[in-house]
Amino acid sequence: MIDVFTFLFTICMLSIVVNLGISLYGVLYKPSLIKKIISLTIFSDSANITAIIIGYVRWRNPGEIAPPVLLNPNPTLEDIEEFAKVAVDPLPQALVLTAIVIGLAVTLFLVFLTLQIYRFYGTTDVRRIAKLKG
Amino acid sequence: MRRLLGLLVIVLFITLFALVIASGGLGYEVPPLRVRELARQFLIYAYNPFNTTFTAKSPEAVTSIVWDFRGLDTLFETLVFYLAIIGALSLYRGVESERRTEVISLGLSPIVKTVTKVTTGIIIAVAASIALHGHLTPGGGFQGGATAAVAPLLILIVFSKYFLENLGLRKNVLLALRSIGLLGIGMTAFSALIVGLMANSPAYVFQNQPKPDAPVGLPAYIGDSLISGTLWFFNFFEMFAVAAGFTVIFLLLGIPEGEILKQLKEEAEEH
Amino acid sequence: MNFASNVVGAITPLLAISSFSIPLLSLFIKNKKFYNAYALTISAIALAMSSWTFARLIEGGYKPIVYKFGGWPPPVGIVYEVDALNGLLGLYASLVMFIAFLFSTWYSKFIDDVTWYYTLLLGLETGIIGCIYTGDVFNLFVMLEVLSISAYGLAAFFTRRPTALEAAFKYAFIGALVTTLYFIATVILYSAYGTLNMADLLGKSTLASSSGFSGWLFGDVTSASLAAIAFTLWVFTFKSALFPNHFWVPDVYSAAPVPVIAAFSGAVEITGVYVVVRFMYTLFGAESVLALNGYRDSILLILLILGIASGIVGSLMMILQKNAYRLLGYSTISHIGLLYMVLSLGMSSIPSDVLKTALTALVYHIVNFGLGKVLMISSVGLVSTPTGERDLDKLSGLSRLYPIASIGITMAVFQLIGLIPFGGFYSKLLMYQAFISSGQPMLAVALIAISAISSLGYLKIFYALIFPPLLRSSVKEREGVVIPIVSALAVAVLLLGLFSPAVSKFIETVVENSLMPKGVKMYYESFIEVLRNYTGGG
Amino acid sequence: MLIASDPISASILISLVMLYLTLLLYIVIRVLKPKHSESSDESREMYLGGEHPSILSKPHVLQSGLYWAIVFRDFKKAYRGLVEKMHTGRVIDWAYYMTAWLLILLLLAIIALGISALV
Repeated sequence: MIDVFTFLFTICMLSIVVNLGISLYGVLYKPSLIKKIISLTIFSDSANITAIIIGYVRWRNPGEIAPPVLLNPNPTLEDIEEFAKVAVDPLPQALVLTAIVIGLAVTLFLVFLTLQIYRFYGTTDVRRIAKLKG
Repeated sequence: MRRLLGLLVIVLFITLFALVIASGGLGYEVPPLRVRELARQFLIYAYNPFNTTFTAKSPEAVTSIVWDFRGLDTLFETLVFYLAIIGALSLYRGVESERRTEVISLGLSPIVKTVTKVTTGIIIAVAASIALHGHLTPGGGFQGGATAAVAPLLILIVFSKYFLENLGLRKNVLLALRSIGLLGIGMTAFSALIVGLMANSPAYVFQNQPKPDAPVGLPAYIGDSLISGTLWFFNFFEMFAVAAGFTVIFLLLGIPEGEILKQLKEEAEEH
Repeated sequence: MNFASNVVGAITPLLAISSFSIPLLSLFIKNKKFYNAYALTISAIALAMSSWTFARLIEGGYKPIVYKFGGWPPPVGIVYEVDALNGLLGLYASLVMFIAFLFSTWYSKFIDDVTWYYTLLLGLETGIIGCIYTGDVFNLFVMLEVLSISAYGLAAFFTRRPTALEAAFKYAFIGALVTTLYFIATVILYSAYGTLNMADLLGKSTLASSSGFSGWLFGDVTSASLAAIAFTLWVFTFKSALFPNHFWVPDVYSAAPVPVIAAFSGAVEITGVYVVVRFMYTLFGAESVLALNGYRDSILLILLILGIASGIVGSLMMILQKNAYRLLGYSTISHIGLLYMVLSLGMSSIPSDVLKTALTALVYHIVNFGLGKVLMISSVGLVSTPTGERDLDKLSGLSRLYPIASIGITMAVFQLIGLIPFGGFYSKLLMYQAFISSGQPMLAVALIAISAISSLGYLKIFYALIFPPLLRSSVKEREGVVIPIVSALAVAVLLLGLFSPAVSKFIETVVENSLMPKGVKMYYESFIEVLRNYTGGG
Repeated sequence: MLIASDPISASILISLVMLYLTLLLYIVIRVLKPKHSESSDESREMYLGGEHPSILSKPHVLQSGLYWAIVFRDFKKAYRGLVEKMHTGRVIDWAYYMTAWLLILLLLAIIALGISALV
């Protein structure tokens, strides 16, 4: 018998996974470049949420979970130990920070490329952007 | 047939992921009861006055990971952003934007303009506080820079692109500003090594605080205020680099489409 | 001594900084020659640093060098871990990039803006060397993005050619998707293993030993490894252009600047192959959790089949091509197929001495193929660049203007087909021996068939450029620095063959000290030694 | 196996064979090489085999005409599949082949996981 919390959390996880799948479909099989880029951002954001969620810590009682920021300017050794007990995992957050910037950079370049392609081809339909073949 | 294959891939992707979650691949308990051991190390040693040779001296664990424990990642993340902007600039090579000096009549109504004048200063102040307190509170150089870039974006929309250029924020100036910010980041990464070379002591690239085998480091405090060694400098330079980078992008996107198409047409006729 | 120990770690940040400073310099200096000299100097420094690293590696008896960034011990901070394999490949990649930069000094006459070009090319070199040296799976993701984004920018460099934009978009778009998938793979690895360090992952997945900083396991490592390796392989077979993921190569090759094509086939795709080798042999070797239920064996079997398919499709498509560089793109695909064929001989049924021969053949063929390909591309580039044409029919007989290009093309064709006494023959001979002694003569037949079909394609270049008389009067451009490049590479491919016993013996030592069980153990032990020194010293 | 037993003599032997083959190839090319490159009206009339007559004014066979037999006769089917189905230049078509490979990887992982769950 699982508790309500685990049940709800599993639903959250699964919906993220389904989101990943749907955006993968959009990325791979949608013909419009703009829609492809939108799907790509959804895909990378879902990936980022996956990363955040695995760094999360189970909520037990009020006050037992905190962001990974030490608020006490002059902590004692016990304060630091306590902080390490209640704070969530900071590493996935740092990884996601990196991944967000990278995703932003790549999307930015793709948008510029799409703009330029539209100027030359007059379309954003990938089925018609096919000069290179064979 | 092909549609079926596509659908099958998506379904299998979801199935595999769900199986991994179900069999405990993302942790025996999701979410886990305690953080992982490595995360505990980060949390304990991010700001630890009791172990001076194993700390980043920053109470913000995420910033200390981003710029100290895993600083190399962030340097190259900045490089990725930089190269994306260079790639975009390279796509716009040869597209010359018209320059206008008579710009008073352009833009939105005086009410919006007045409001923008007030808010621009506030935005810059907020951005600076986000960036320069990045080692103390959530935030950091990239977030601060992205916030600061909203100010030129507002000016661009409310006053016009030409007004922004007349303020001195031209492409070349912004690129120079950006390069200076990035070089600042690079120099900060090498600072402890340079100090170590001069003091003839072992040191590492990206070193912040002293380590057992490399006793050089940057001061964690200036006066009474905590700057966490290199972290403050990283955040400071990153803010400049990011804000300038975004503004360059806004300027490029602000060139009227008709102008670009005209130039492309002229070029095509020349060939 | 202090300076010397930081060389490994300083290479990539130095390249990044030199790339950062170009826009600032461009405000003051407009002269193309300055940028040629600047970029060439930087790449020469990188080459010197990577050769120095490799020399130190040999000096230390191939004991892997671990460089701790920021002085943090491995799972906490990022490390570069250079063992015999990535030391050699790092040296090789920086050599290829140096040649690309040297060729660019000649090529820059024909492009309008060198500043953005060199910025992106320096970024590409940073990405390649970072991917090869890194000892951290997440840092690999970041470096892969550095490599990719500069590659997209360079592919779209001729912004007024619609085909260049199209090729760059196709490449960039799927590239962005696959790198995100790799990000998911690293997240899965972290959530199960609780670490991102490669040696630590190796310790937990294979040797069942934990390190002090990252604790023990935090999830079901079997399912996590299965999913992570499935995503990773898809990503890096895309980067290395294995058969069903190969489509971007001919497109990008047909429109990118010539030195960039040389860098792509000499270094970028090889980086993809290197990462696959690193994952399949170091991180998840024959004794790891991945070997469960024959999963690793079946993956390797499929890689073998795809390798054969890649070789055949690549060489068949070569026959059809009209564009000289598109043809060379398909030839790269065919050679990558050969590399994957030997790479995948690590199934549990195959004895370890056969695997050693196969991996020796792999590394030997990487060097042979890369140098031969760079020689070919620089010779063809010398002929095609002054006219601006890439169509074989329009280049007809033009290499008669440039005798050195004719020599270069001939030598490169011999090297890539694999004729005695060129290096290409000896690496294919080693592959042949590995296939025969693995008990699969069909693979040897496939190798010969692929070589035979692809020779038809190479002869096409030969036939179009050298054989016919010069049709139209064309102005001859000064060869300049291309003469030393082509002659040095031609001598190099010849020497690789003439000294093949010595070379293959040397590469065998490298393979033994990196990918075979002894080398994998050394990889882990260096990591543990760093940890022990750290906790002992503090 | 000759090669395995004595590499030096094998190398010499194979080199000689290759030299011989090269010589043979050279002679064949020399014999087949057209003596002159003019074209006359008669030859244009003679050549009505489907190609455009303009190729006769060329002094030699263009590279695009090389391997005509292979591409258009012997491997016609294979090439039709490769060019018209696979290398069409459309990203959507690529995606199907690329995801087929992803499908294999995913399927293998699921099967391996399933077996370990059952055992």
